[in-house]
Amino acid sequence: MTASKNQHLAANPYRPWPTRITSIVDLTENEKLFELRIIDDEVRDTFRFDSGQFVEMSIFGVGEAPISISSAPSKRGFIELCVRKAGDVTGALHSKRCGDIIGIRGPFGRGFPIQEMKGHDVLLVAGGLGIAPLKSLINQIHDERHEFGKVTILYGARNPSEVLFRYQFDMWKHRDDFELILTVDEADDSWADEVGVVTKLFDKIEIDSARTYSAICGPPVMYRFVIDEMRKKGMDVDRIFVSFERRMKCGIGKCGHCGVGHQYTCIDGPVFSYWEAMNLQEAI
Amino acid sequence: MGARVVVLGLASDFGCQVQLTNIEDHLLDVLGLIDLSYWQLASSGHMPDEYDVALVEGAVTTDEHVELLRKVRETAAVVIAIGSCAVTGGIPALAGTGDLEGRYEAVYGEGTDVARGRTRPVAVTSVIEVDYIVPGCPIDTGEFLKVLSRVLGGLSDKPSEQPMCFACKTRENVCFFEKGEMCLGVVTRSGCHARCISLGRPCTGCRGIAPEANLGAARDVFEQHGFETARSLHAMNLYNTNEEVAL
Amino acid sequence: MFFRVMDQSRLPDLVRGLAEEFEVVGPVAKDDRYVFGRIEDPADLELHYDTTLLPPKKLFFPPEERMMRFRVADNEVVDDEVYAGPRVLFGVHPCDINGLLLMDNVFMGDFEDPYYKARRENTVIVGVSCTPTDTCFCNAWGTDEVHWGFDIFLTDLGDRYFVSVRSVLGAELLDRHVETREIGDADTEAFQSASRKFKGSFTEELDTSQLPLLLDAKFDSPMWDELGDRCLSCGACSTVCPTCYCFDVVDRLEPDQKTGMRERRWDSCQFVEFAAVAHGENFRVSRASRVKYRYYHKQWGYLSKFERVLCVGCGRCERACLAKISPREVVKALETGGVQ
Amino acid sequence: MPLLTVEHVARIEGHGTITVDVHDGEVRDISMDVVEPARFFESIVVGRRFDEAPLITSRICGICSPNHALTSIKAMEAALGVDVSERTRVMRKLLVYGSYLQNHATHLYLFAAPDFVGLPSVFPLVETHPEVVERALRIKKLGNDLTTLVGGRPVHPITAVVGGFTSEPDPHVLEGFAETLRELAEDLTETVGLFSTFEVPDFSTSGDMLALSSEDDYAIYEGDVVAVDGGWRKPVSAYRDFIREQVLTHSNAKHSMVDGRTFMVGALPRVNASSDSLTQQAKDALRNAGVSAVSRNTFHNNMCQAVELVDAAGRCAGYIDQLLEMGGSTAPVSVAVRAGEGAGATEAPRGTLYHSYRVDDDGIITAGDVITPTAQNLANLEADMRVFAPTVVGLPRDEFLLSLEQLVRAYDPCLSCAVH
Ligand SMILES: Cc1cc2nc3c(=O)[nH]c(=O)nc-3n(C[C@H](O)[C@H](O)[C@H](O)COP(=O)(O)OP(=O)(O)OC[C@H]3O[C@@H](n4cnc5c(N)ncnc54)[C@H](O)[C@@H]3O)c2cc1C
Ligand code: SF4
Ligand code: SF4
Ligand code: SF4
Repeated sequence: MTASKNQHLAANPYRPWPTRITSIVDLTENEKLFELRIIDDEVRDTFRFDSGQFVEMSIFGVGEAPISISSAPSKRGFIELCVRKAGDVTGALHSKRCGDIIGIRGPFGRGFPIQEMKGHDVLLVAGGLGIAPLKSLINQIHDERHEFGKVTILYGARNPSEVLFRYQFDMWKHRDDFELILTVDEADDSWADEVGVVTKLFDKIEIDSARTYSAICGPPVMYRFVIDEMRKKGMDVDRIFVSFERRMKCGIGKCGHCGVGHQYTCIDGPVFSYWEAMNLQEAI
Repeated sequence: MGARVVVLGLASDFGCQVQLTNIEDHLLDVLGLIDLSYWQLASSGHMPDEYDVALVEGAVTTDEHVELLRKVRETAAVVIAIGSCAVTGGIPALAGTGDLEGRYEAVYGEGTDVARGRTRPVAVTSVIEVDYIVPGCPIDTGEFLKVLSRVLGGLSDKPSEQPMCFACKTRENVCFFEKGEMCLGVVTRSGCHARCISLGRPCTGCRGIAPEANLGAARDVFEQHGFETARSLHAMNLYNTNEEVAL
Repeated sequence: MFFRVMDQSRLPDLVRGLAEEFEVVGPVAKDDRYVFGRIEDPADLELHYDTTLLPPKKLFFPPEERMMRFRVADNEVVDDEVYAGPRVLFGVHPCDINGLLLMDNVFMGDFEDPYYKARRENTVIVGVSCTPTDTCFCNAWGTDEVHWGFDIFLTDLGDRYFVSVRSVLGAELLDRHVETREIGDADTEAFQSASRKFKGSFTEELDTSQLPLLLDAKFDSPMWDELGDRCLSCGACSTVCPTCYCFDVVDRLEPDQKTGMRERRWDSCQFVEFAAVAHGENFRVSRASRVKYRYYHKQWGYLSKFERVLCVGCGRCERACLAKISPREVVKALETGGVQ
Repeated sequence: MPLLTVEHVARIEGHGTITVDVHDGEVRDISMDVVEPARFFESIVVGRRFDEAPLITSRICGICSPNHALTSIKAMEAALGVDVSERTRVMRKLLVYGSYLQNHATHLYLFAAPDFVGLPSVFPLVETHPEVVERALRIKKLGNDLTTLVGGRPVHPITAVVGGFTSEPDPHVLEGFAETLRELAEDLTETVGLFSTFEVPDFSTSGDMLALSSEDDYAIYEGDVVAVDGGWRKPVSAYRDFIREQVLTHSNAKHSMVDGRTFMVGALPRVNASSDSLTQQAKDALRNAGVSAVSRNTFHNNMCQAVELVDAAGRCAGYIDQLLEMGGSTAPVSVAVRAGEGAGATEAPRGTLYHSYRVDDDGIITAGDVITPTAQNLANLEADMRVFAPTVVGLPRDEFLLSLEQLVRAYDPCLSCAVH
């Protein structure tokens, strides 16, 4: 149980810990990557998480927003959040500067089943901001590359200016231990990669469905189509993993907002296997 | 220096402006945060050409009001409508139902020309777009402070969208319908802590119809409790003539 | 558990005695209904009440509550102490005690809620037996009986109470403040016959078999649209429910904008913004989907975790709902396939 | 031709403009135009239910809303033949005094005082005289608290309805409030002290003075109307006979006359009419301030308001003691709806306020009439300006206009009331 790993949550799990912003990278017009360092030494040193988990990012006077951790669990001492400006809290975060103090509490939720995935091929499909939680997984796989078989990453964005982490992906494109395909709905002159929705990329990849685990994260409309493609390739429903976004106020299974079917996204998810998701009403 | 704020009153009873002065405990704090540039009620001086935030009270009843509002909208970065008159038209808008000319004669007698340039009274929100609303007749000072703090912090307006019963229940009131009286809480925008109801008076709808109210279902509730639709509409019209309220 | 017998004429002694050590809260009259309120004088206590307007949850999880005070400049918590004085909650019906046990699962399970927990641990519960009214249906869920979750429970035997003592503290308090005697066979018999009478006085037996299954099977039934058309989206049902625990969290700044507090307040799944997320997405826009979700969560979501239904059959929502939407109607509609 | 105007006179409630026509140092004409737009209250109440009248007409004025609500309630009770309990009457008097404390404090400190210290508003005093501003806020809050205690909120009382009150304050809180009133008595006396240091012009109004008056109390909630000069006493129900209203072309507010004369209502006329009934502390305060109880100087209206504050504190504490002892109920008495007609009056902070209504068999209002204090005062105010302006016309333009504004503010006019 993650909760017991993180002692600092025992006293008051609603209490955000002061956290310093140590770096801010503008990714696109509306998205920034924040690198954070929890100020309290003890809390920082005991902070452990799995890819796919999230934190509640807190700005007092404005509120909280659940945000997936983008950095890999192996990166110690710092965590990264990739945040789109979507409203009050995320807007307030965007107006912060390096050195400013915000709050975080967490990590919360159930992440990707990394132990299960080890020893298998991995297919990761991201749409838009969905790359944020997958980024953590990608980085973890990168750090422990030898533990995994073939790794395929499909990533679609609306247009070239909305492609996140491009600098990193551009570097990876030349590596032969990752198959990375980028696509945009609408290309411009600068775009040399694929054009079209992410599902179209399935024609271009080979997967051995019997030994592949996959993870999907993106806007709600994307899931059904991507899963259809995966099913066509013969993948099992319990080896496909999806990550959900629901409204949350607590992150710890109390406030009730994130109900999806008979489960709560915050404690039962946000990562669910497709088999689980199929059994959740109104999930996909 | 804080945001430059002007306070403007159109056709109203000044009750909401009075409520602004009723923040006694915090008045000095608030004044420390803003640069109060114009407020006829409290200070001599002229309306400046530039300002950041305009608080507008009152309904729009004359051509000058309309003109003033257009100018305010062009000048101010933030416009806050305060009080029912500005938000829904409130009581002044009652005069807009029926024969306005007739009302004029009823009050002043025939053939006099006193109120120049008058128009059918409407809410500020139907003349210009506003950024924040503080509904209520009068506004609640606590709610005003909350909105002001959102304005100063650059946060979005988040007025309640729901009817009153939820808040009413948290105050443990016995529902007026149980006592055979009509209450407009079922359709009225909450946010006032169901103050009237908790003091023994049914809700009269001063905060306007809740955007999420289910008017069709409310009509059935009224009828089941013996209140004909005409009667409930009449009651709902007290503060809401400005919107086309259909039950 | 052990048992004692107490004459009803002794009740004021007990209340007064408890009031020496604790704040005593119990059912008091409000208009022609009842609320849990402060007991200053044993005479204020109305033990023959039907149901209170709000359930006891308000005492553990208040409608609005400060979670912490903060300072804006450095985003620092200044104070997150929970202030919970010792208190006796006197005269709670079995349904409401069961309601608290269901809330405990949520607030005192993983990630303990310090606010709820502090109040819960500082409150002594004295239960009292009741008489079912025509809106009660606790018999449908077995929440008409209560076996734990109280310190003392008083079963009304007319001239005396059959006293069940569950906790050490309960035993000590009883011992300290009131004269009781050992139970005799006549008392036990009277107790059993009171229980039988109680069980026999429910107006209806609800068929609740296969509820979770039916909820899934009839997920797309038009019955939900009919209920949705009637629902006022007022949230009264969740407010008065002893087992609804959803909340919203908001930050409030002091007028000087330098400090403030983070508060939580009761929320309701019947509100449209309840499931709205960024970029205009909303997972439950229609009223029908929201009414459905309330029952889906209560009768299946919660059950899937805690093996109990999240309803104790107190009938409060049925009384509070001006559209007369009620679990009984929903259960019947699920069983028979249509709304009346 | 130098036509001088002060548009939207500041620090009064409502929008009004002073226009003076000065030729060769001579004042030719002068008028106070009320540009506050009409909201047609007398017309919009028609067709509404009898119990909605207090709620609607309370919205005539957010400053003295308790008075509008109560006056409307009294008129409606007269129309429907409703008698209320003694307890209700005492509670209502407290509500009127809530309005006095709020209004007099606001007018004296926020509106009038800046004139005497040469400031545009009270806000600069925050820096220079914080103790004065704090005192002002304390008194105002006292009024707000009293109005809230009895009426449910500071503006537009909730609990006062035809027949009684829908809710009563907790006795413990009432008791505590009486305590607070006694503690703050000092503030009120100091207010009189402060205003007695301000010099006012030597001036005498030409109009009559009208106020309610009753045998056994300083009349603010009930009584007959007396004319101080006219020497008569008439029942409120006859108000439409003795007050003549006329419609003007330059102003949205009507003017009023009695016996063919202009007249004044407000604190000064009240003190003139009922000085014997003031509490001892108030009588002392009046004497110490050097104002005669038969002053005709309009500018003394402010001082009389301050004296009324002193009076209010003692009187309200007494009313609260009475409430705590007396028993009885304020729960609204049941109203048998019937056709009828009735009038009511109370003394609002700015003077006598009249409402009257006619209702039909179903309790639907068929006619309504409201005459507010400011509407009664306007003719007298213009008459005063005509006399006063020539005495100050020699001053520099700004000072001249400020003097006129000062005269206007002495009346503490409420223009949205005046027009309604
Ligand atoms: C598990 C999880 C992981 C997420 N990860 C990321 C991430 O890595 N990067 C990122 O940019 N965003 C992420 N989000 C989305 C992010 O939480 C929302 O964009 C954010 O809460 C909006 O808050 P706000 O205050 O800025 O907007 P608000 O001003 O509150 O509202 C803007 C919109 O967001 C909706 N909203 C409000 N609160 C929430 C909430 N708690 N959850 C969802 N929607 C809400 C409102 O209904 C409104 O439509 C994640 C959400 C979840 C549930
Ligand atoms: S109808 Fe009125 S009294 Fe009844 S619950 Fe709703 S707000 Fe309360
Ligand atoms: S079910 Fe009834 S109580 Fe609940 S929100 Fe709908 S109308 Fe209100
Ligand atoms: S759902 Fe209704 S009956 Fe069940 S516990 Fe809640 S309020 Fe009581």
